[in-house]
Amino acid sequence: MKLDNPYLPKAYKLLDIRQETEIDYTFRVETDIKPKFGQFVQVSLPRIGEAPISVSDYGDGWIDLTIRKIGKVTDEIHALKAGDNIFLRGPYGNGFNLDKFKGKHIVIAAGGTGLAPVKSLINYFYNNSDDVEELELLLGFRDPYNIMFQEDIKKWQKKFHTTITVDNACGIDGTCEGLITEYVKHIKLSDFHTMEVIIVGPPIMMEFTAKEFLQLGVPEDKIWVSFERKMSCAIGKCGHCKVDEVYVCLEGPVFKYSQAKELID
Amino acid sequence: MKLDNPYLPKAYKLLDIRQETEIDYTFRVETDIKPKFGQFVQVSLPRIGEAPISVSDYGDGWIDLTIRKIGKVTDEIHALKAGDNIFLRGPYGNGFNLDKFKGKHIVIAAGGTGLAPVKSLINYFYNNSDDVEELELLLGFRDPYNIMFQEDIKKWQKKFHTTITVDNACGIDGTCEGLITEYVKHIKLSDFHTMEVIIVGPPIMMEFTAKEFLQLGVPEDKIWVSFERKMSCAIGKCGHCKVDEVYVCLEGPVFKYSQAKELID
Amino acid sequence: MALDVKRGPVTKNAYRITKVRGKTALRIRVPGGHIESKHLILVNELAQKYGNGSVHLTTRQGFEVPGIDFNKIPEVNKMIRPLIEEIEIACGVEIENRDAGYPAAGTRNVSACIGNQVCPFANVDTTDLAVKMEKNIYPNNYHVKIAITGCPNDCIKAHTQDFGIIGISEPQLEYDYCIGCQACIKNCKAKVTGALTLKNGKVVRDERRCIGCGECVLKCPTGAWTRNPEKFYRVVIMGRTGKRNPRMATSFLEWVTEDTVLKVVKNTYDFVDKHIDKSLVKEHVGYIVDRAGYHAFKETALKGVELGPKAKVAKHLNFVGYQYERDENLK
Amino acid sequence: MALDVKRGPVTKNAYRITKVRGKTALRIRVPGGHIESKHLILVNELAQKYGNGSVHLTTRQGFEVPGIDFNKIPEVNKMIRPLIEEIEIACGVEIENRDAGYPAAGTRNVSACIGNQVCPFANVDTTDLAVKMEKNIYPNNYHVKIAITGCPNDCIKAHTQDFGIIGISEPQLEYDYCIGCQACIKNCKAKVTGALTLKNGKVVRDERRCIGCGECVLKCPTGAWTRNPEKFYRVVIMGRTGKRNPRMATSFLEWVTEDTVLKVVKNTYDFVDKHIDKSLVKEHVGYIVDRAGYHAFKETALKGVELGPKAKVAKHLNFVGYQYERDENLK
Amino acid sequence: MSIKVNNKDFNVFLDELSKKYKIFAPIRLEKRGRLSDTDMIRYGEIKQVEDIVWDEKSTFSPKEVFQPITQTLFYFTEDEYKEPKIDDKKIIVFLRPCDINGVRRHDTIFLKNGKIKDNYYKQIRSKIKFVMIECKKSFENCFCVSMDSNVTDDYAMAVRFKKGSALLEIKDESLNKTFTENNIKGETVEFTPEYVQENKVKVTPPDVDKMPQGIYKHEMWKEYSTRCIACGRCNTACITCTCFTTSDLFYDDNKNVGERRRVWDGCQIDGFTDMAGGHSFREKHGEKMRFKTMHKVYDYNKRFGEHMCVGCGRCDDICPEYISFSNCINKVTDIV
Amino acid sequence: MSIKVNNKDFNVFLDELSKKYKIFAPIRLEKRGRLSDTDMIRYGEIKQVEDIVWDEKSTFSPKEVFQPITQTLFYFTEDEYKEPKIDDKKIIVFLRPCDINGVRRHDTIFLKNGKIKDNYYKQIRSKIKFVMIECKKSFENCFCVSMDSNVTDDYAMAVRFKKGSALLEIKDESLNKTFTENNIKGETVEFTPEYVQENKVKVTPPDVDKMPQGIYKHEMWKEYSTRCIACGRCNTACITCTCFTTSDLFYDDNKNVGERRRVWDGCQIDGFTDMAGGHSFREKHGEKMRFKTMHKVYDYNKRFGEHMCVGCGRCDDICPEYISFSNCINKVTDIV
Repeated sequence: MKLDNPYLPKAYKLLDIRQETEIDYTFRVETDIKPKFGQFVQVSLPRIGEAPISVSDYGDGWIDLTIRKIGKVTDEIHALKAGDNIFLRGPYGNGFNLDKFKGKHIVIAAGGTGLAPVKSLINYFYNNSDDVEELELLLGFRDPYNIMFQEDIKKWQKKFHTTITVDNACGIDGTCEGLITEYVKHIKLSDFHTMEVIIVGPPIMMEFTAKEFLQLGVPEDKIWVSFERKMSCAIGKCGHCKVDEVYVCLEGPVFKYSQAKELID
Repeated sequence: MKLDNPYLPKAYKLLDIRQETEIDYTFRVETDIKPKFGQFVQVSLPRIGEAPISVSDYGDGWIDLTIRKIGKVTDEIHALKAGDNIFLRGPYGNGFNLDKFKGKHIVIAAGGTGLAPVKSLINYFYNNSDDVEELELLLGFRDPYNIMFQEDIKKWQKKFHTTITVDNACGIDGTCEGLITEYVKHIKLSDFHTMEVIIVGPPIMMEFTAKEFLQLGVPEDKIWVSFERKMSCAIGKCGHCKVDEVYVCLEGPVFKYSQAKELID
Repeated sequence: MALDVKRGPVTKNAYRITKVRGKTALRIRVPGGHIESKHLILVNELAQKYGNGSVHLTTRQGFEVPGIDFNKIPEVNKMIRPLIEEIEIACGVEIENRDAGYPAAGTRNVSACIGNQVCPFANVDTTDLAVKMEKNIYPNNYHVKIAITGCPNDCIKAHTQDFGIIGISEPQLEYDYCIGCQACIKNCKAKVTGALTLKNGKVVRDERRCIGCGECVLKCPTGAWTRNPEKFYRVVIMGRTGKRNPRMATSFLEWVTEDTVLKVVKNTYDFVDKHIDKSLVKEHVGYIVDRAGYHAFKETALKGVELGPKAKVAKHLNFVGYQYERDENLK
Repeated sequence: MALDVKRGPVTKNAYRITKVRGKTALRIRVPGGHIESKHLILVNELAQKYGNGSVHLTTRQGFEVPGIDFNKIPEVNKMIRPLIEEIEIACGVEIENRDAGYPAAGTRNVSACIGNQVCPFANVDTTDLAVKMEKNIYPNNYHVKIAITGCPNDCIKAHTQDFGIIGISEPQLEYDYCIGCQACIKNCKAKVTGALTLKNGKVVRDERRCIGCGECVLKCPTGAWTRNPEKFYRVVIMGRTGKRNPRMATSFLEWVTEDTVLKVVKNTYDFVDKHIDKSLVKEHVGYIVDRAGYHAFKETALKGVELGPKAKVAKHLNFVGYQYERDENLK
Repeated sequence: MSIKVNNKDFNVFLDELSKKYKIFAPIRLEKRGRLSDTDMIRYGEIKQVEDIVWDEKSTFSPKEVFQPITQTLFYFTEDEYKEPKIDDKKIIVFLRPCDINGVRRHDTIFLKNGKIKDNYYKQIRSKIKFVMIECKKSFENCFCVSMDSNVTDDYAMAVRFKKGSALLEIKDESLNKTFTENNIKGETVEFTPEYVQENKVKVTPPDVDKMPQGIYKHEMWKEYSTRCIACGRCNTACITCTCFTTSDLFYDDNKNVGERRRVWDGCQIDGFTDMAGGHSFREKHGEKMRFKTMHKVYDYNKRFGEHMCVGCGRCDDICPEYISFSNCINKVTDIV
Repeated sequence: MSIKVNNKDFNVFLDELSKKYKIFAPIRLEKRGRLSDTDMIRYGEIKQVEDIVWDEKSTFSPKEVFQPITQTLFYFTEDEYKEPKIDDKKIIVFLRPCDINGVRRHDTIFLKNGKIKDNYYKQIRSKIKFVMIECKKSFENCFCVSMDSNVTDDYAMAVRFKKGSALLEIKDESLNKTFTENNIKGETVEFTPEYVQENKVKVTPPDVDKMPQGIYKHEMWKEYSTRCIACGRCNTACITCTCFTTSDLFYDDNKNVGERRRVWDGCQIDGFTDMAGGHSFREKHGEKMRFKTMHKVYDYNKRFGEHMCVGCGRCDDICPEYISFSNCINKVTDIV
C-alpha cells in the first residue's frame, strides 16, 4: 500500500479510556502522530465512517482524544475498549502557533468541549511556566457534571488564575454561576499588544465572548478562535469546510478574530 | 240515484254455487236481468273491480254465470258464498239471434269455457227440439277433469249427436282423444244453406276449427264465432274491445266468420 | 439573457411548466366548458402565432395551448384580453389589469356537463352555475377542484372532485293527473333506486329513497310529475384520484339551494386559509380536511348558511376508496 | 313535412337528442382531446351557421355544437368532412362515406390527458395511444368508455371509466450514479407509496410497492434513475358513476405493453357482442361483466394476448364504491 | 255583436262570468315543463285575461276539462254505491278551432257510439260554452287544414287577442246579456275571426274505401317497432283520444270504503292490452302504432264518417322519438 | 498535422486507439432522458464515430470521466484496508473548450488546494488525453465568452465533425504515431479549429476586489429562497463542481466486510450542511444559492485567481425552476 494515499487511515492501539463527563470520554491512543497544539485528526472506524476530532493532549508516543457521543461515528468509538484498534489519519489544521504566544499575557476562554483543543497548550505552559508572562483561564461549562479534566483544572488552579463558570447551579467549590461572558470584565488586562486571547467553544459562545473582549478594547487581531467544522476529507478537497474562500481544514481551524468575523456560513 | 247511469251495477243475491271443474264454478244469481243467448253481463265486486262474464244459462228470475278463476276480480267472486250480494249490470252484446238458427241444421263446436255462452242456446233447443232440424255438438276440453256441465252433457247426448274430445288422455266413456279440429271431418253435413255452425272457445281453437269447416265447404257466413274480449265499459266508450271499426261489446261478441276473420287485433 | 423565469408567478398566470425546455403552455379557463364559438378563432390564432399549431381540450374542459415561449407570455396575455373580458369579466370576476392574463390558476377551471340547456336529463343549468361559481371563487390560488353535473348520472365525474355539485329535482305529483301507467315506476326500478311504487292505481314516491334524478318527470305521459321549480343540489366532497389514496367523494349536503352551494364553497377558502400547511408547495383541500377534521370543515363551511327545510347534512364523512399502501395513512 | 326523425340512426351519427324540440347537437370526436388548432375555425363556422353560436367542450374532451336543426344534418355532415378526414381517417379509422358524418357514436370519445408531449409527469404519449385506440375500436356502437392518463395522478379520472389506461414507467437504477441525496426517497414517501429506501447510501426500490409513477426519475439530479424505454400500462376497468352503484375501476392488468392494452380492449367488443342483453336499449359494459362474470370477461379479453414477464393479472375484481340502495344488487 | 275591449274591461267581463262559469284556458305553469327550466302550458282555471297563454300552442289539449284525467264513478261505503256530487257551475273553455272540432269526436264516442250515453261525460259536456281563440297562423306541426278542422263556427264567443286588448264576437245570448247588463265598456267593431288557411305540414288521409286488407300486416309498421317506445305521450296529448280504464280501489285506512274510478288510457300506453290471466296482444310497439293510426284515419271514419284526427299536431310536437304521426298517415296513404 | 478523414477511416483510427485508450464522448441514450420519450446525452464509452453526439450539448458534463460519481476509496475486510485496483488503460475524452477549461478547476482543487494531492484524482487525470470537439456556434444558454473559457489549446487533438467525415488536428505525438503507423487513409488539410466568438447570453462577472461584505446578507438572495427547490441538478450538471461526501458501508451479507466510498455532493443538495448531532446551516435555499454563486464567481477567484464558472450554461439548461445562474451573476455584479 503506497503511503501517498492521504485518505488512508492507520490503525493505532487504544491505550486507555477515561470518562470526563457523562457524554465525554478521553481516549489515549498509542501513535507516532506528532500533532501541534490545536490540531485535529480524522478518526476512522472501518465500515462506520470518519469524524474530525481535536487532539486534547499529547505526549511521547500517545495522543489524547476527548470525544463527545453525538453522532454515528462517535457512538461507535464510545463502544471501543482499551486494546482495540482505532484508525487515525492526520494531524490536520494549523493549530496554535506557539511562537505567537510565548512570553505573552495569555487569556484562554474555553466553553464546554472547547477546552479539549487548548488543553495541550495549557499543559505546555503549565510545564514551561516561564514561557508565558501570565496565563489566565476562564472555563465555562453548562452544568456541574459536565466539567472536564477536573484533575488538570485542579493542577492549573495552583499556577494560573482560573475561573470556572457553570451556566446554572454551582457545584464544585470555587465555581461561579452564569455564563462566561459575565466574567470577562473581571479579567486583569495588561498592555494589549503583549496580550493574546484564545476563545474556543460553540459558535455562539465564541461570538459573544469575543464581543466582551472587544468591548474591553482588546484588538481583533489579538483574539484567536477555533472553528469546529463538519469535515469530510480534511485535506481541502471535499468542500464541506469551505467558508468564503477559506478552507477551514487548511487555513483553520484556528483563526484570528479579524478574519473569523468575516467567515459567514 | 238516477237510474240513467249505465255504469251503475245493481246488487243481486247469489242463490247457489256449483263447481263445474277445478277452476270453473257456476254462480246462480237471482236477477230481473233477461239476457238473450250468448249475451254477457259486467260482474262487479265493490272495491275489487268489474269483469265481463257470459251468461251460461238463464231461467225465470235467475241467470247462471260460469266463471273461471283467472284474475283479480274472478278470484274474489270465487270467494263468495251463497246468499252474498253480487253486483251486475247488463246484459250486453248481441248474443245469438234465435231466428237465424230456428229450423236449421246446427253444429255447435265449443272449446273449454266456450261452452258457457252457448249452453243456454243448447238447452233451449233441448227443450224445443222441434225448433231445430238437427243439432250436433262437438265439445272439446283440455283434460278430463276440465269437462263442464257434465249432467247437461249427459242430457244432451240423449237427444243430440255429441262428440266430446279431450286434448290428451281419455276419461269419461265416449270421450275421444285429440283436438276438436280432428273430429270436424266426421260431422254429418247437409245442404249448406240450411246449416249454421257456431264455434266458441279460445281464439286459436276458433280459428283452426273454422278452417276445418271451411275446408268442408261450409260458407263463411254460415259460421258464427264469439269473441271473448277484454272489456271495461261494455257500452262502447272505453275503447278496449275495439277491433278495426268494430266495438265487440256493441256489435259482438257474436260475429259471422266472414266479418270475424277481418277483425285483426 | 438566458431564461430566468420565476416559476411561481408564471404558474399563477395560468402558464404550465412543460416538458419542453423554454416552452410553456397557456391554460384558458372555460367555466362550465361552454363558450361562444367565436372565441375559437382567437384560440386558433394564438396556437398558430405563439403555440405549435395544436390545442388540447383539457380534462377540465378548458383549452391548453402548448409550445409558447416563456418570453412571449406578455404578448400572449395581451392577445387573450378578449377572453379575459368576454369570459372571466363577463362572469363577474374582477380583474384589474386586463392585459396581464389570468390573475390566478390554483383553483382549477370549474368544469360542468352541458346541463339543461341541451341535455334532457339535466335538472339545472350547469353552465349558469359554473359562471356564478367562477365569480364566487376566482381568482384564487388554493388547489380546489369544483365540478358541476346536471343529474346523478354524474357525467362530469363529480365523485372525483373536491366539490362535486349534482343538480337534482324534487318531483311533485299532481295526484289526479296520474293514470297508473307505471312508466315512471318501471324506469326507477330498472335505472335508479326503485323509489316509486303503485298504490291504488297511483304512483307513490319514497322520499328517502328518491335521489332526485328527475327521470320520472321525463317519463310521465300526462305531466303528473313536475319539478319543484326551486333548484336543489346534492354536494359530494373531497373525492380524489392520485398516487396514494384514490377515493370517491362522499355526500356532505343533500337538497340544498344554489346560494348554499356557493356560500359553502366560498367559506371553504377561509377554511383552507386557516388550516393549510404553508410548508408544503401546495396542499390539496382533501388532505387539509383529513388533517383538520370534518367538524372543523363543517363549521367553517356552513357559516352564515341557512339550510332549507329539506336540507340534509352529513354527520360524518365516510369515504370509499383504496390505498396503494396499507400504511399510507399511518405516519 | 313535420319532423319525422329516426332517433336511432341520428344518435348513431353522433347527433344527440336535445331538450330543445327539433334541435340536435353534434358531438365531434377529438381522440385524446388533442387537435390541430386550425380545425377550430371549422367548428366556429359550424356553430355560427348551423348551431346557436355556442360550443361546449365536453366532459370527454370533444366538441359539442348545440342548436342544429335535424334537417340540416346532411349539410352539417358534409361540412365536417375535413374533421372526418383529418382527425378520424388520419387516425387510421376506415370510413367509406366521408360526407355522411360519423358512422357510430356508441363507443364514447377516447379521452386522454395531454400526455408526455407537454406534461413533465406523463410516462406515455397519451395522445398517440388515444389515436391508436380510436383506430382500434371505432366505429362501434357498444357503450364503452375508454380514457388514457399519462401517470397514476390520473387527471383523466381513469378510475371512473370502463377502461382506465394509466401510463407507468419502470424506473431503472444506474447504481453508480446514485449519490444518496434521497430526493427520490423523500418524494416517494411524501407523495406516493414510499417504495424507495436508502441502503448503504444508495436507493433501493421495492418492486411490489412501486406503482410506476416515474417521479423518482424526475427528482434524480444525476440521472441515476432512468425509465425503461419500453412503455408500460396499468389497466383499471369497469368503474362508473351513475344512479345505482357508483364505483371505482379496479386493477385488471399491471405492467402490460401497449399492444396488450389495444388487444384487450378490442377483444372486449367480442365479449360484449356475445353477452350483451339485446332486450335493453343499451347496456353499459360494466353491467355486462357483472352479469357474465369476470372470468368469462378475462378469458375473452386475454385471447391471443402474450403478457410480458412483468405483467400481472387480477385474480378477481374487487370494487370499492357504494350503492344508493342496499338492495340495488338484489333482484 | 263584436266588441273591442281593453284588458281591464275584459277582466271585468270575466269577473262577471266567473260568477256563473268556471273559466278554463291555456295557462303557463312556470318551470313545470317536462324538461328542466321549461314551462308547461296546459288548461287551468283563469281569473283574468293576463293568465291566458294565447300566442303558444298548449302542450296538453283542453280534453282534461270535459274528460278529467281521473274521474270518480262511484264511492263504495261497504256495499252501498254513491255517485259523486256534481258541480253545478257552468264551464267556459278558451280553445282553438282544431280542439273544438276535436270535442266532436268525444261527443260521438261518449254520446253516439252504441245506444247507451256516457252520463258522466254528458253532465260536464252539457255545461260547456266554447270561446274560440282565433287561430290565423299555423304552428309548426299543425295539419288542421289537411284534416279540415281549421274552421268552425261552433262557439259561443270568438276572441282575437292583442297586446292589452281583444276583439270579441259574442254569438251567445246569455254572454251578450252579461256583457251589456254590467255595461262593460267596449267599442263595437267589425270582427269576424279568420282561420288558418295553410299549414307547413301537408297530409292526405287515406281513402277509406280503398284500404287494402294487407295494410295490417304491412312492412311499414316494422320500422315503428324499432322507433316507438310506447310512452303514451301521443295518446295523452291528443284532443281526440277518448280511451280510458276503470278500476276499483279501497282506501288504506278502511278496506270497506273505496271508489271506482276511470283514468285516461291509450293504445300506446303499456298495459292497455293486458288481459286477465296475463295474456296480452299488440305487444310490438309497431302494432300499437298501426292500431292508433288506423283508428285515427280509417276505423273511426268507416264507423262515423269523418276522420278522428283533427291535425292539431300535438302528437308530433311531443313524441320523444321524433316519430311524425302526420308523416305516418301519408305513408299509409301512399300504400293505399 | 491536420487531416481529413471519412468516418470509415476515423473508425479504424478509433479502433487502434481503443487498444490503449478507453475513449469517452457524449453519447445518446434513447428515451433515457429525465422526461418521458426524451433522450439522455451524457458521457459514455464509444466504439465508432457514429456513437458520438457532436451537434448537441450534453446534459451532464465529462466530469464523471475523471471524477466518477461513486468512487470506492478502500475495501475493509475486517480491520484490513485495501485500495481498489487501478485500471491501467489510458483515457481519451472528446469534449468542448469550456469543459477543457472546466477540468482545470478540478486540477486546482484536487492537486493544488493545500499541500496534499488527491491521489485518486491524480491516478485518472494523469491518463487523460483531451480531444477537443470544435465548438463554433454557441448553444442557447452558453456564456463561455464572458467567462473567457471559449478558447483553449490544451488538447491532444481537435476535431471538426461533418456529415460522414471529420477534420483532425493532431498535436499529440503518440496519437500521430498511431495514425501514421497504421497508415490510416487521410487527406492532409489546413485546419485550425475555430471558437465561439459570441454568446446570446452576456455575463459580466463581479470585480473580485470590490465585493462588499454586505453581499452575504443582501436582499437579492431572498427571491431565490422562494424559487430554488435545492434539487441539486445545477451541482451535478456543472463541469466545475468538485464537492463530494465520503461514507462507509458494510455489505449486507457480512458485517465485517465493507468499503469507504465517496460520491458527488453539492451545496444545493439536501443534507450537504448537516452536522453530526442534527444541527445544520444554510438551510434557506437562497443561502445555498448565495454560497454557490459566491464560490463560482468570487471565493474561488479570490483564492486561485480565476473564476470557477466557465459559462457552459448547463445549470441554466437544467434548472427545473428556470432560475438563470448567468442572470444571478449579473445581479451580483450590478450590486458590486
